[in-house]
Amino acid sequence: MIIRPYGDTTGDGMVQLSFTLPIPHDKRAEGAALQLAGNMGMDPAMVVHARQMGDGYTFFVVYGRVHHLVDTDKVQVMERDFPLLSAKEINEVIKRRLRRRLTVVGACIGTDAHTVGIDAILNVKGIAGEKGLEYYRELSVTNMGAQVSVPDLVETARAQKADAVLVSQVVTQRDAHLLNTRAMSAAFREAMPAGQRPLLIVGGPRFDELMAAELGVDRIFGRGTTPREVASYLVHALITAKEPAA
Amino acid sequence: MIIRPYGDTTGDGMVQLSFTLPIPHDKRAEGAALQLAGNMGMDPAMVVHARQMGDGYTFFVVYGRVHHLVDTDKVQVMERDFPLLSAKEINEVIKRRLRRRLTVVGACIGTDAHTVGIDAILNVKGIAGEKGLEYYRELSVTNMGAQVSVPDLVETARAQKADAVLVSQVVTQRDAHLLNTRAMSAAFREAMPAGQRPLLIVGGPRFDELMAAELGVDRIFGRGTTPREVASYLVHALITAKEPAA
Amino acid sequence: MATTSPRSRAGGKLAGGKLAGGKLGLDPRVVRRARGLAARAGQPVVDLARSHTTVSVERAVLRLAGVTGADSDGIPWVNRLLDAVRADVGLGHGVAVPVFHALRREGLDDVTVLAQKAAAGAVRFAVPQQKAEVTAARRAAARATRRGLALIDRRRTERERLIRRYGDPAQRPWIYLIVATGDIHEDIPQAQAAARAGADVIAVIRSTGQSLLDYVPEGATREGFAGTYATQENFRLMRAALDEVSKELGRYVRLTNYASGLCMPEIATLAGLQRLDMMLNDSMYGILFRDINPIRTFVDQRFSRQIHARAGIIINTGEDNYLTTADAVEAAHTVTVSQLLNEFFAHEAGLADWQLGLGHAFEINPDLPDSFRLELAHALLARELFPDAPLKWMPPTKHMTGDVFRGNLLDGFFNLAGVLTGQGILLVGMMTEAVVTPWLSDRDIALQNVRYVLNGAGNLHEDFLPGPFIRGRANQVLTEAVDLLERIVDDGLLNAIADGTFGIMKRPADRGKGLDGVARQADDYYNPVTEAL
Amino acid sequence: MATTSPRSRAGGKLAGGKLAGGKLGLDPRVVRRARGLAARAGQPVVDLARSHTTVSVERAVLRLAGVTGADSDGIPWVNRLLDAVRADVGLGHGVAVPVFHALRREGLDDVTVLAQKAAAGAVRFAVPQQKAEVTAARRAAARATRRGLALIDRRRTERERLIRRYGDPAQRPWIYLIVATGDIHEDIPQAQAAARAGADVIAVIRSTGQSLLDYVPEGATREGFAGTYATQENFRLMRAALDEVSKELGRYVRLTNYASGLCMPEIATLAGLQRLDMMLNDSMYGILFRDINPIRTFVDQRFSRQIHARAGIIINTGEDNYLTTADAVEAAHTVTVSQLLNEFFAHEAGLADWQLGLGHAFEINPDLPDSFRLELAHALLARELFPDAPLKWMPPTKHMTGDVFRGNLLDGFFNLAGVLTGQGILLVGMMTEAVVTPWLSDRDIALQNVRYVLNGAGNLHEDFLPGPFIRGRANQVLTEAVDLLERIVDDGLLNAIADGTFGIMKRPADRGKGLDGVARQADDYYNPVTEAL
Ligand code: B12
Ligand code: B12
Ligand SMILES: Cc1ncc(COP(=O)(O)O)c(C=O)c1O
Ligand SMILES: Cc1ncc(COP(=O)(O)O)c(C=O)c1O
Repeated sequence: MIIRPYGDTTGDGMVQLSFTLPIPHDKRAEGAALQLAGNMGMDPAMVVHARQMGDGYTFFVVYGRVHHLVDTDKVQVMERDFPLLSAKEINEVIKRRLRRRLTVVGACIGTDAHTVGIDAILNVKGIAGEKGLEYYRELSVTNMGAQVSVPDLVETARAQKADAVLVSQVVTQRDAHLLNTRAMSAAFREAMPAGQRPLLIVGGPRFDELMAAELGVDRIFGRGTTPREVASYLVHALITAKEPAA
Repeated sequence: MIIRPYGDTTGDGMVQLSFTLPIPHDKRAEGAALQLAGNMGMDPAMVVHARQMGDGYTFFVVYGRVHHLVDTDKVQVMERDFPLLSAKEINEVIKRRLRRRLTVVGACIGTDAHTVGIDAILNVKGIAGEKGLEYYRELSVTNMGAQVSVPDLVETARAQKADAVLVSQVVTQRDAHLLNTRAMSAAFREAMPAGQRPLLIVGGPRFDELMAAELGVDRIFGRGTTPREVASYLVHALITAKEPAA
Repeated sequence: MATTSPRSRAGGKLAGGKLAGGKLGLDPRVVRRARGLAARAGQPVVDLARSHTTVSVERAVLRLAGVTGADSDGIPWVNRLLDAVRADVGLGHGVAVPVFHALRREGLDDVTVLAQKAAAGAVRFAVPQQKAEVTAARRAAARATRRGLALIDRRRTERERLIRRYGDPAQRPWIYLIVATGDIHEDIPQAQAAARAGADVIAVIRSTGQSLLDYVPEGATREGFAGTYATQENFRLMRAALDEVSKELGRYVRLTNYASGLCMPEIATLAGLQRLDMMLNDSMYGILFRDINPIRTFVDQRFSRQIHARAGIIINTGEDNYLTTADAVEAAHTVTVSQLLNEFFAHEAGLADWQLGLGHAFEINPDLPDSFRLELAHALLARELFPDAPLKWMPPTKHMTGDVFRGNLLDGFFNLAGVLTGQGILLVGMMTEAVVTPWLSDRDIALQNVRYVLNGAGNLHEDFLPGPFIRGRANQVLTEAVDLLERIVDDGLLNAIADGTFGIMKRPADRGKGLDGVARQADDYYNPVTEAL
Repeated sequence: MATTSPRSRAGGKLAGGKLAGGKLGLDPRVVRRARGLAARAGQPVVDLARSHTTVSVERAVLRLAGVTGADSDGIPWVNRLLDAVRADVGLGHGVAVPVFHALRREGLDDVTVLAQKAAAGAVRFAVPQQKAEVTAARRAAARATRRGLALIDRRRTERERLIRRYGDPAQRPWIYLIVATGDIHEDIPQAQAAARAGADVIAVIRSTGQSLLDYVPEGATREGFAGTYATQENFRLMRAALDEVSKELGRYVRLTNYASGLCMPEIATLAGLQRLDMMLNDSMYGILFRDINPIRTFVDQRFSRQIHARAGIIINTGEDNYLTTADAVEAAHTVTVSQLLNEFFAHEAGLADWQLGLGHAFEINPDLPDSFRLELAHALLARELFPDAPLKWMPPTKHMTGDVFRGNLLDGFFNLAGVLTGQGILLVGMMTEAVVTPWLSDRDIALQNVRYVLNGAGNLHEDFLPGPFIRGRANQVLTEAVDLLERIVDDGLLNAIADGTFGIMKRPADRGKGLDGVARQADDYYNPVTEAL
């Protein structure tokens, strides 16, 4: 389906844009703002607000119509390619098919100290009304907390014979989350042969879920993930997908 | 000079964008939003907020980097191509060079009833600390007010032997301002031979000042115009530019 | 939804100035004096209205008498008929008698058919000579218009029934939203979406041109500028669409339009016939902001308010508009004066206090020190002067800019002022006020804003006790209002209007649009509708 | 600028709870009881702090004694020297005596040169046996550190002089802005721009990693993540840049950094030496949010606060952080308890009330009914419990989302709560809180927001008289705080921390980072700095 942005009439293509340019405010600056809006495909574009900040910067608000079409059939997304199971079902599958508890090690690595996200996934408390992984009878969870170094993580994963390693990254300034994730996956590749390597999962509010391969991990979870999604994925990736039920 | 948008570091190219797509909210919708941002040149782009409205629309806020460069030398603007004179100078030029009062007729045409803008230019009260054209000794001003029909305007201009006609258009929905301006300039072209035709000026907060030719008028004034700019332009266009001082 | 918290319901009432004495400690004698002066200033204008009629008043009578539809050029039959009558006998006698006399003479029973014949030049009109003929014509006219009024009465009971069934909004203020696409078929889904998102009242604003049309367009329309034409069919379509959502939401969603411009009386009538719930209907807006002749306006005004009274419609007045052309601090007292005049005219026309959505607005320059507290002083003054009126609280517009982030902030403080001062109807402000007519997303963001404020601070009025600054300012405005009223009583309201007292717009009584549609009532003037009201 | 309106100045004071009894009608006996309990809960920890030392405390002593610079790997000479001393004689005696004993023995007069030799393994350290040698070493150490403290004293008088010359901000609350580019050379222009735009206090937040470094980096740095490294040179550069704008603006612009993490005592010292004006310095933040060992933290804590007291630096505590991991309503009383503990520890370390920027925050879920009034209750409770402390009011963060329009609205109500409750220091919230570290434009929009609220509603506290709901809530929180304090007195603070009492973070006393840097003081422990403080 082909669609366009909607202001107040179907197909009007209206959008709002704001940005700062590193120049003082004058007519030319507004022209420069319109040039940028034009490059972005806005036509007509109106500078509806311009305000100089300090002596070398100007903030602009621009409204206008974009002519780009959006083709919803060409959209690339990380669809959920596994069934969403209930806690009960998850425990059962593990019990019946794995015949031992599934071991998970979680941590917030690097110098990132944001634990709320990983805790929401791991701790019993959970989030959005869903209990965290610790609550699942058949899951054995180790939450290493925040500011965990990659070597410590690898060690613990090895010691615990982790089936899966869950890593959180919230700070994204200067691509910290990407650097840390790459370092982590590299360390695991180095430390363990393909066969024994645990499933590598990262999550955080600013990840692009399509980058898993690029970052050398098995899966990425983004904004608003819930524990049940993660648990369902674990069961899928580690059990049902591997050897389809007899 | 080549510049880029500035978030918090020179050259980072960061911008904020918001729009609505006529589809319900789900992962695909967020993908569609990213597709649009991509088409606009944002890469990477992050959907930082998505909210469904009713059952068929979703509002998005997107942050990200654009790679477009802005070339400030290529900026197209309506530079002020005339000297900004003081009230005193303006009166003098008219007195000395025109040797009669300069006649101006102003109105807000069509069904537009927004008079504050044209009044700010014409009435003594003025705006931004500047007195309006009525205050200039050597200007004779007729302010016809709002909702003036084009024929009435042409008639009055003829009767007053107007040197210039000032028209305001504030309502822009469905391009009302463009339609009305074109109708107005056409009427004057029809009613009067090139020689006798008054100078045609339109103004309003949402005009693109570069469209004068296209709309068949001599000049367009936009957001935040002040009376002195207009008076200076009148003197320039009707006197100094015509026959350079002896 | 947040706004249904019972506390905030109570809140609305509580802040309704019901507290003995109120929070401002206004002097009851000064308040009484202000009302007295407003009555004296308004009475001459009422007399004027009682002794004149207008083309639109008479066309409204014809509509109530059953004339419907339009000719092939879209000119309503009421216009064609009225013009014919006027050509033959003038307006002064009223149309009722000549028309129903002709109807009998022509042996017709359908007034619309008569209109069509008249338009074809096939009918001549006269004021009958014999007393009997006059009486007969009057009786016939009265019978016909009674049917029209009966329909309005039915609509009113219908509304009362639906409100009993679906219920009123849980909270005060009621949340009032504007749609303005220009196309009734885009308006409808947007209005329904707005209602689902929490709107209690939907207003369809009109195309820029309509107020100066001396006829009411017919049918469903799709080509308005910055608003949608007010037509009987558009009214019907939108009311039906809102009845649908009212049912779905279990909350009666009200519909608003504009009884304003040259056809004020007819539009008021159509609103009554299609069960609109509120109408913008100001005694001076048309004069000041549409350059409509003052006398024309006051005559139309009175008739339309009599209809609104009968139809159980809540009117909204337009004092907010003055503050877009005049300064909100300097002109604060003109708002108060106008509210007092609107109240007087409304009562005189038979409207009850619960029907008076007196307007005012959050238009003080936000850069002014203590601007927010000044807003509170002004808003609370209105609240305590009119404790039983569902005041209409209008958002910032004049000082809104293209800075939409700042815009949303100002709207939040506007909402807060509304709940702190117990306003009755809150017109939701849009962050894009200075940019475009509202987008779908603007409305959603604005409603979130309202919901946050009502839910999080809806009861803050319990903790709001005006100090000397606010009390002083409110009393000062009241004093200035009294002074101004005294001057108006001396000079006369029409002269005050001519001098630019309101909104700095100078409007002499002998100028402005639509004066030619006014006529002095002859001694035998007869209007079956006003008789009945 | 708006915020300079004299009225709002008065305002700040007025709302400072100075009104006899205050607006909440708190029971003075309950308040006294709460303070008494906090003292009893805190005392054992103070005793712990007095009987232990840490590597960072000792390094701070060396810095005051004149050790400067770092080796080619960027490891400061204080670290190299301390490690050498510790290897030879341990920490328990303190570094002062062994170091100055060695200095004399080596016939050196520059401690940094001694450090370099020690690092090269060319010096052995011992605790002298003869009383005379000890006394000599102690004297030498005292003389050296006195020079360091004298420099801190000079900086303090310098600050006082500049404040006299340029003046303090005209209004309360002071406007506090964060810069966080990670690059000191981007930070500087942004900080100056922010000051010109109205900021009274600039905070340079630190790179995510720094708190766990057991040394203080050297020199100007450009590579921090989400913050800029705290180094003596960065301090100097930024303070100089702000002195420049202070002069330009005729308003002394304060500089803030973080005395927190493993090097808390040293950073406090460097702050004193470079005339920083405020330091984030909480008694528990490092424990809870950086997993630093509790004992290490409490020892470092006390020393750094003694330095801050001497340097005339205002500390900011971190209660706001608890509300990002715990619920702001459920955990409201833990904030109060923490504030009381921070007050006790601060007083014990010699800080005066005017130096206590006790923290709290606007973190209640905005969807909660009456959320805004609950915020007012909590904020006013803090205000009235600590009438003479310049409370630090922190903006919404946890419930901020990518909806930046809503974000700016929430920040506006946060600002309003700040002026209604007379907060002393207002950390300006950013609409992009949930998205990025602040952009230049975010800061500008945020400052406009603050200016609007302070200017338009800065005196609204005059009209704010809490009703039963707010008073009830404040008293309830106080009662819960007293109950919790009683439990803490019984179980001991360390156990309470281990049980996750604060911010739901469980931190046992025998775990966490930096424990190995703690040592019990020997009987002959000597610290010339603490002696002097
Ligand atoms: C709470 C908070 C803190 C707390 C953290 C307490 C704690 N123990 O976690 C405190 C106050 C300590 C803090 C400190 C700092 N913070 Co902080 N903080 C936040 C805040 C307000 C909320 C984050 C949060 O808890 N979100 C709620 C959780 C539930 O959401 P989530 O993290 O996205 O997690 C969900 C999904 O992402 C996913 N997920 C996340 N991880 C994982 C992992 C796996 C395996 C899976 C499957 C899923 C998953 O599932 C979760 C549930 O749905 C944000 C701003 C905001 N509103 O987002 C800033 C923010 C994240 N902080 C920020 C910064 C810069 C800092 C500091 C570095 C500032 C400084 N220099 O001092 C410090 C230092 C911290 C450090 N060393 O890392 C920035 C990051 C900027 C950026 N994009 O890089 C933000 C965005 C604020 C800002 N605009 O500046 N912070
Ligand atoms: C005041 C106002 C009104 C007042 C007008 C009173 C009056 N007598 O003028 C009232 C309340 C009557 C009104 C009514 C309506 N309004 Co109105 N109104 C505004 C408002 C709030 C401010 C406009 C204003 O006065 N600006 C101040 C002046 C000084 O600025 P300015 O007009 O831009 O003029 C400056 C420059 O543009 C330039 N300039 C302007 N004209 C000229 C002419 C010349 C020759 C020159 C040289 C320069 C020049 O110089 C001026 C000084 O710097 C705007 C919203 C906003 N904040 O902008 C909405 C707005 C303009 N109104 C709007 C609408 C839709 C209406 C209505 C049609 C709504 C309705 N359907 O009922 C009605 C009907 C009016 C009609 N028939 O036209 C919309 C227009 C949307 C659009 N872009 O198409 C706006 C933007 C609000 C909105 N977002 O919906 N309105
Ligand atoms: C009281 C009142 N009447 C009428 C209108 C709209 O007028 P019209 O549709 O007649 O232009 C307004 C506009 O805001 C108003 O406030
Ligand atoms: C009290 C306190 N200390 C320190 C910090 C920053 O800690 P660090 O730079 O040590 O990570 C914060 C962060 O907000 C804080 O609130």
